Amino acid sequence: MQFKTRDFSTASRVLKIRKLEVGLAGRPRAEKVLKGIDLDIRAGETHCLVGESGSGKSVTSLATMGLLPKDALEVQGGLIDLEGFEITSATHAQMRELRAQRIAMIFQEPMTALNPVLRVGEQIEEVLNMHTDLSQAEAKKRTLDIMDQVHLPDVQRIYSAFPHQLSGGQRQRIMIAMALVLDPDLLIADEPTTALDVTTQLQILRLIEEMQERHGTAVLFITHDMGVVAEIADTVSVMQKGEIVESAPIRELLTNPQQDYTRKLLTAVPNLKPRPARVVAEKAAVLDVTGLDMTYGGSGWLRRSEGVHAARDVTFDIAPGRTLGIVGESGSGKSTVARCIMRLIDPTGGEVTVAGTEISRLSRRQLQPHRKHFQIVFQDPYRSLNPRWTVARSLCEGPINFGTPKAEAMKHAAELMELVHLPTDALDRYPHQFSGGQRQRIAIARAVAMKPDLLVADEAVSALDVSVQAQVLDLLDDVQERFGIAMLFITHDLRVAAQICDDVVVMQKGAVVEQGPAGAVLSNPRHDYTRSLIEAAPGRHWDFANFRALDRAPAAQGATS
Amino acid sequence: MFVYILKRLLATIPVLLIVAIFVFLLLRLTPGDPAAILAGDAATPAQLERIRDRLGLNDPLHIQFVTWFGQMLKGDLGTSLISNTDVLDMVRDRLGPTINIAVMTIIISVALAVPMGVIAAWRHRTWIDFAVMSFSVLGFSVPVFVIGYILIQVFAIELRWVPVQGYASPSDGIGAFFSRAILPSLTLATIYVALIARMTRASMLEVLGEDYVRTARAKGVRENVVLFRHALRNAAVPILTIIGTGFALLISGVVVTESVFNIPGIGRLTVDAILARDYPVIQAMILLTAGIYVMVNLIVDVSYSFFDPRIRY
Amino acid sequence: MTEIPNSRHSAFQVLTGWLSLPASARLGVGPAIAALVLVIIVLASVFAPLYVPYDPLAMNAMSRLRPPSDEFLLGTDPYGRDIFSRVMIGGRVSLLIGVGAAVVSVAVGLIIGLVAGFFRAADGIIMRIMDSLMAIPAILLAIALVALNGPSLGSVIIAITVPEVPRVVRLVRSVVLSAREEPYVEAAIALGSSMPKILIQHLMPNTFAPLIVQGTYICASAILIEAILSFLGAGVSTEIPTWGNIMAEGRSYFQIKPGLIFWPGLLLSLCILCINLLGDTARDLLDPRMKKREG
Amino acid sequence: MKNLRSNLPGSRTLAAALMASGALLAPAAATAQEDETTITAVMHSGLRVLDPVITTAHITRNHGYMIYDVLTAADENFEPQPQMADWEVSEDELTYTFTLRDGLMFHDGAPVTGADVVASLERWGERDSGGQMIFDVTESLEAPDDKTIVWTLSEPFGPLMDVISKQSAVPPFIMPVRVAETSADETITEYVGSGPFVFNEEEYEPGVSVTYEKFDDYVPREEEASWMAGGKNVNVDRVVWTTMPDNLTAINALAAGEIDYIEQLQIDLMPILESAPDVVVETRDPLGYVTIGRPNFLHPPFDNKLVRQAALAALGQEEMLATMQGDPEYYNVCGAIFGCSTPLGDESGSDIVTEGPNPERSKELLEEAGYDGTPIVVMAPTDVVSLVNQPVVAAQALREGGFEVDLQSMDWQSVVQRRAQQAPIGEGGWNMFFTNWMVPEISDPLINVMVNGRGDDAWFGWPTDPEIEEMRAEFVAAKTPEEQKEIAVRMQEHVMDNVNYIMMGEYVIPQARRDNIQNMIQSPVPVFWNVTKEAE
Repeated sequence: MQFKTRDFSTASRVLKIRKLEVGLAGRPRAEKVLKGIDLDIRAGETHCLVGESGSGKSVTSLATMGLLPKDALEVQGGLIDLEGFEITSATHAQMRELRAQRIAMIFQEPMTALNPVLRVGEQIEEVLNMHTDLSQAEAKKRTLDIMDQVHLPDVQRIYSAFPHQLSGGQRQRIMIAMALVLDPDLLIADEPTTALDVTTQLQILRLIEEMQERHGTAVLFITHDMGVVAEIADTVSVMQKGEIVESAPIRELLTNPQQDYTRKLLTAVPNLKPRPARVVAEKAAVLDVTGLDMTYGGSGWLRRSEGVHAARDVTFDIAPGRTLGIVGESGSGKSTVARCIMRLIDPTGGEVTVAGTEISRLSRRQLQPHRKHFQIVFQDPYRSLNPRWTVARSLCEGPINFGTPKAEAMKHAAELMELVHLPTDALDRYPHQFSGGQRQRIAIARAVAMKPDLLVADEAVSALDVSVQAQVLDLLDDVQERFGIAMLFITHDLRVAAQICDDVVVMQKGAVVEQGPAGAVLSNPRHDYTRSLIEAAPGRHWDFANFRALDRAPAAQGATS
Repeated sequence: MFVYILKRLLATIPVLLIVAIFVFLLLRLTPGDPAAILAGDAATPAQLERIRDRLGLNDPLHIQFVTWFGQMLKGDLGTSLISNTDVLDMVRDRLGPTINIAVMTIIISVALAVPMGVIAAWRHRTWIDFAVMSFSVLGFSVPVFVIGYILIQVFAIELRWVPVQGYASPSDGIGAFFSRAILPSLTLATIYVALIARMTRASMLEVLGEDYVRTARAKGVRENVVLFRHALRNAAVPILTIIGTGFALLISGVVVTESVFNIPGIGRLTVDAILARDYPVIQAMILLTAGIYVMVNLIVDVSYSFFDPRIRY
Repeated sequence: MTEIPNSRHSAFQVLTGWLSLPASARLGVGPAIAALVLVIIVLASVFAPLYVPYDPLAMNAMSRLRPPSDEFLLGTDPYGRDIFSRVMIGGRVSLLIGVGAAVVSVAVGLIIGLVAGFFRAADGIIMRIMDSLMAIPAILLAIALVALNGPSLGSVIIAITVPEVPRVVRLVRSVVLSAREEPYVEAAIALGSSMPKILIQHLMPNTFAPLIVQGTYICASAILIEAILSFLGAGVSTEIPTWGNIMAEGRSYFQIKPGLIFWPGLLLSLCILCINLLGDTARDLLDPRMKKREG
Repeated sequence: MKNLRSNLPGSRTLAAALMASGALLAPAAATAQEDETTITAVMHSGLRVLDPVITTAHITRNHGYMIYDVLTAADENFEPQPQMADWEVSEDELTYTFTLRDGLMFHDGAPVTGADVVASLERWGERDSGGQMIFDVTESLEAPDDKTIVWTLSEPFGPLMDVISKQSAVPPFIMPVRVAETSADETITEYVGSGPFVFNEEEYEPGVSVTYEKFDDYVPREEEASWMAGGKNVNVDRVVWTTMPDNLTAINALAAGEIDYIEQLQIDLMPILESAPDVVVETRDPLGYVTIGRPNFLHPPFDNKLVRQAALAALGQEEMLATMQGDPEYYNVCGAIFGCSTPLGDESGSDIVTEGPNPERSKELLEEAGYDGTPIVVMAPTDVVSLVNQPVVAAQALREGGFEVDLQSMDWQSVVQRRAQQAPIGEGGWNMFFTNWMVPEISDPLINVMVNGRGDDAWFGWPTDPEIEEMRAEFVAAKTPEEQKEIAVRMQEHVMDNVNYIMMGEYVIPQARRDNIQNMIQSPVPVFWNVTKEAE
C-alpha cells in the first residue's frame, strides 16, 4: 500500500481552527456539539477528518463555511482563521465574498446538492456572475473550460442539461467544477463519494487529487470510510463526540494508532480478505433459485414502454448453514432478487424453491403457511420496526400469526432479546428509544423468532457505522451457527461480503456475471466487472484491523482501467 | 406532453359523467317542483300537472336523463324551466363577470401571497413570520360575507372611493371595471391569499432546508437570488397545486361575494337555480364549474413542467 | 446512543410513540393561548343553558332591536330575542356542527381511504367518484344536499361532510400508499400477517396524526361553511340558533345593529382562529420533515 | 423582486389566457347615451318568467303592465274604467260590446285588432280562476271587425267588468294573436305588447336585470292616471329593473346614488337612509298586503273546527305584525278577510284574532276538541324574506296556546312542493303554512282563492265547505253592490267561525326613491308611467 508521504511543514497555512466550540443556538449551557477543536491545513495538503456518525465532522465543515443552520447551531467559542481572515466574526457580505473565491465546498449527495430546476451550466456560471465582472461570453467560456477540466464528456451538451439528466458521477464532477472554478485556496469535501458506487468513487477521488495538484488547493476531506482515508490522505484527524481524539500523518495513524478509540475504529474496518472456507455439509439446498426473471413496467396505454429488466436468468442455491452474498452496484438487480425470493414482488419468470416448496407462483393465501420458512432483515433500521409498537409486540407478531399462544411468544421474545444481547426489560420499549444498531438487532430477533430456514439480509449493515457493522455481522454469524440457517446476504460492499460470505454472486445490470466460492471470486476474479469492483475497493491493500498491509492482497490480475 | 394532455382529457370524461349522473339524481330526489314556481301561488293542482307534462317532468327518470344527456352531447344545454331562456345564453351572459373577478382575485392573491410566504419562510420564527401567519389564519377565520360588508362599509360608504355594488365589464371601460371589481376581488382574495401564503411558506421552508440551497449559499450567492432563483422555483409545484385546488374554494367564495356585491355571475345564477329547482340550469352550471375545476387543475399540472424540468409528460 | 434510555415509558411517551412525535416536542406560547381561549369558548358554550338569562327562542315583539342594556346584555334582535343568550347557545350548535362534521368526515373518509389504499381493484372506482365529488364546488353541493334533506342539524352536518370526505379519502389513501412501502410493513407481510391485520394494525395508525390535523381544519371550516349556508338561505332552521344563522339573520342589520354580526362573528372567528392555530401546531409537531429539523 | 416575475412565466400566461377568455365572454356593453334618462329600480324580486298569464308572480304581473295594455282597468275606487276599449252592456246583461280606441299599436308596428283581443282573453280565461268562471257561462266571444269585440253570455255574470278590470293576480293583458295562441300551459316566447314600454330582449338577464324602453308610438288616454286606469304618459327613456339579493346593498346603493328607486324597503333599515338627504321614503300602495295562515282541512287536528278555532285564538295579529314590520305606522291590525279598506271589507267576528293572543281560550278549545298533543307541522321557508317571520312567531304563539308544534324549516321551493301534498302528516303532509297576498288579490270572493270551498279542487288546504260555495254563487248572482256587501259580511262571519284561513293583518311596504324621481302615482302596482326624472 502506497501512502502519501509529502511533507507540508513549509507550506503556508490555509486554515487554522483553534478551540472551536459549537453548541445549540441560544443554549450556551447545553452540551456542546463541538468541544474545542484544533485543526490546521496547509496549502496543497489533503487532510482527512474521519469519524462515525454524530462525531461532529460535518458540523466542523459547516462552521468553517459559515453555513451552520442558523436556528439550530451557533459558534460559541474559538476561532476559525482562513489565511488571516477570522470567519467566526465575519459579516454576511464578507462571508459571501469569501465563499467560492477562497473557500469552496462539495457535498455528499450530488443529486440533492445541485438545484434540480436550473441547468448545470448556469449553476456553474452563477458563481462567476456573482464574483467576477466577466461578460456572458467569457463566463460561458470559462465554465466550459472548467467542465472540460473535470473530464466531463460533450461539455456543450452537458452545459445545458439538468441535474437529473446526468449520472451520479457526472453530477459530482459538476459540483467539483463549481467549487473549483474560482480557484479557491481551500476545498471542503463532505463525504463526496459516499453516495456513489465504488467504481465511480474511485474516479472522483482521482479527479479531486488531480485538481488539487493542478490548482494547489488545500483539501479538507470528510469521510467515515477508512479505506478512502488510506487512499487519499496526507494527514488524518479522528473525531469522536465533538472532539478530535487523534491527529497524525496517514501512515503513522494506520500503523501505530495512539488512542483506544482509533484502534477500535480501525479494528472494525473490514478488508477484502475472504473468510476462511467452511465445510460444506451435504444437505439439500434450502433455497433454490432457477432462471429468475423480473421485468418492471412494460406495455403502457397509448405509449408502449419497453419495461425494465431488473433481473435476468438468475440461478443459485444455498445450503443450510451457509451464506451466499449477492454483490453489485446500484441498479444491478441484487435487491430485486431478494424481494422476489421474499415474494414482496412477484417475479415474472423462473422458479424459487424454499425449503422444498416452489413459491414463485403461489397466491397470497397459498403462500401464507410457507412464510415462516424465510425471513428478511432490511437496510434501514429506523424504518424496519413499526414505531408505534413495543419491541415485544413486534417480536411476537410472527409467532402469533402462526398460532403460537401469546404467553409463549412473549417468553420466546425474552429469550431472543438475550440472544441478540439486549436486556429483556427493553421489550416494553418503543423503537425510537434504541440506537440504529440496537434496532437492527431487534429486527434480526424478529426474523429469527420465526425459526426460519432462510434469512435474507438486504444491505442489513450498510446504514451502520463500522464498529456497529462489525458487531451486527458477528451476531448474524452467531445466529447462523446456532440455528443452521441459510443466509442470503445482499450488499454493495465487497469488503463486507468478504467478511461473511461463503459464496458470492456478482450481478451487473440485472444479470449474474460471476459466481462461486468467495475465496475464488475475490482472489481470482474471472470477469472484468468483478475485477474492476475489487480494484475500486478503497484501501484494499491494507489490513486495518492488524495495522499492516495485507499479506496477500486480492489480486487484480490483468487489471483493467 | 401531447399524449399526456390527451390522456388527462380522456380521464376527465368519467369524472364529468359521474358528476352528471350524481347531480341529476340528487336533483330529482330533492323535493321541489319547478312547475309550481313557474305557475305561482294561485295555481290549481290540475294546472300544475299540465305544466309538468309540458316540461317533461313526468317522464321516467332514465328517459329524462338520456334526453338531457343526449342534448348536452350535441352542445345543447337545454332551456331554463323557469325563464324559458337558453341555458347556453345564460352561461354566456353570466360567466364573464365571474371569470373576470376570479382572474383578478388570482392575480391579486398571487402577487400578495407569494412574496408574503417567501419572506415568512426566510424570516422563519421572527415577528414577520408571525405576522404573515396570523394574517393568513385570520383570513381563514372570518366569513366571506363579513369581510365583504366591512370592505363596503370602509371603502364604499365611509371613504366613497368605489361604488357600493354592481359590475361593469372591462369593455365598459377599465376604470369602471376596476372600481367595481376591486372590492369583490379583495374579499375573495383574503382566503386565497391566506391559502397561498401558507403553502408558499411551508413549501419554501422545506426547500430552504434542501442541500442545493446550502450549495447556493456555499457559492456565495446573494440571499435574494437564493430565495427567488433557487428556492422559489423549486417550491413552485405545491404552490401551483394549491392555486389549482384552491380554485374550488374560490368558486364557493364567488357564490357569496356575488350576492354581497350584486354581481351577475354564475354563482348567484346557480344558487338561485337550486332554490328554484331549475334543473337544466343547475345541471349545466355544476357540470360547467366541475369542468372548469378539472381544466384549471389540468393546466396547473401541465404547468408543473415549466417550473420543474424533472416533470415531463 | 448505545445506552437504552429510561426504562419505563410515561403516558406522554406512549402518545408521542403513537403519533410519532419528536421526543422533544416544544410548545410555544401562541398555541397555549389558543388552547386556553378555545377551552373558555367551548366551556362557555357547552354550559350556556345554565347561565343565559333568556330563552334564546323567546320572541317579544315589544322589545325589538334594543340596544345593549342591563336588561339585555348585548341588546335584542329583530324578533326581540336576547342576543347574548342566542350567541352563547348558538355557539353550542356551531361547535357541534364543527365537531360533528370533522368526526363524520374523518371516520367515513378513513374507511373509504383504507379500502382505496389497500385494494387495488376498488381504488380506481373509488378515486374516480372522489374526483367527481371534489370537482363539484363544495358550497353548491352543500346547498343541494340541504335542499334534499331539509335544514335540520343532521342534514347540515351531512351537507358539510360530503364535500370534505374526498379530501380525507385522498389523505388516507396517500398515507396508506406510502406506508405500504415501509420496510416494517413488508416485514409484517414476511411474518405472514393477514392483509386486514396489516391494514388495521400497521397502516391505519399512520393516518391518525394527519387525520387529527385534517380534522381540526375540517372542524374550523365546517363552522364557517355553516355560516355561509345560512347566509345563502340553506342553513340550519332558525329555531336552532347558530353563530352562522344569527349572523345571516342579522346581515341586513349590519349598519344599524352591528352586534348581530359582530358578536357571533367575533366568537366564531376567535374559535376558528384558535382551532386553526392548534391545527398548525399539531401539523408542525407531526410533520416528519419538521421532526428531522428539530431532532 | 425582479426575479420573481421572470420566475413565474406560467402563472402569467395562465392569467392572461383566463383574462382573454373572460373578456370574450363579457356581455355586450350596455352603454347608455348621455342625454337619455334612465331610471334604475331595484324590484322586490328578479324577473324570471316573462309570461304574465301563466304565472301569478307579482314581478311578472308588473312586467306585464310595462309592456302590455289592458282593455279596461280598475281605478283607485275599484271602479272599472276604459283603457284600450269602451264597453256597453246589453239590457239583459248577456252581451258586452267592447270598442277599441284609435291609435293602438303593437311594438312591432301592427295595429291592435279585435282578433288579438279575443285570442288574448281566451288564453287568459284558461288560466285565471275568475276568467274560468266567466267562460263557464260564455256563449261566444267574437270580433266582428277590427275594432269591436262582442262577448255573449248564457246567463248574467254580475262582476264581469270587475273581473276583467282587476289589477292583480292575472289581468287579461292583450297580446298579438300569434302569441296568444300559445297553449296556456306553455310559456310564450315572443314578448310583443302594445303597452307604454318596449321590452329589450338583448339586455334581459333572467333574475338579474331587465330593461324597458319608452314606446314612442304609444298613445296614452287623456284622463288623469288613476291606479291602472287613465293616461299612461311615459317621461323617461329607459327603465332598468335590477334585483339585489342583499337589502343592505340596495339601500347603500340608493344612498350613494347608484340607483334611483327601491320598490320594497325593509322598515328596520330605514334609519340608514335618514342620513341620506336626497332620498325620500314613502308609501305608494296604501292598500298593501295581508299575511295569512292556512290550515290543512284534510288531516287531524285541523280537520276539527274547534282546533282551528283554537289556533285562531292562540295567534295575535299585533305580535306577528310588530315582529314583521317593527314600526306600527306600516302595519294595520285587521280582521277583514277581504281587506279593511276595500268595498267588501268587514271585520265582523274577528276580535279573537285582532285582540289576541288568547292562550287560555285556545287551551279551552283544545280541551274541548280533545286535542291529543300530536305535533302540528308548520312549514317555515328560510329563503323568502317576507315569509320567514310568520311561522316562527306563530309557532311560539301556538305553543303558548297549548299546541305541540313541529316547525319544519325548508326552502320556499320545498314549501311550494309540500303544500301541494295531500298525504297524511307522516307521509310528507303538513298542517299549516303562511303566505302573503296583495289586498286586491283577496278583495272579493271570486278573486280570493282561500274562500274556495270545493274540497280537492280548492286551494292548498282543501276545505270542503258547501256553505261558502253557496255564498259565492249568491255573490255572482247578486245585482247590486249592497247585495254583494251583505253576502260578503256573511262570508266574513262564516270564515271567522269555520277558520278557512287565519287573517293575520295588513301591512304596507314603503318604497324609497331619490328625490329627483317625481310624479309617481299611487298604485298597488309599481308602474313607471307618469314618473319624471330631473337632472340631479
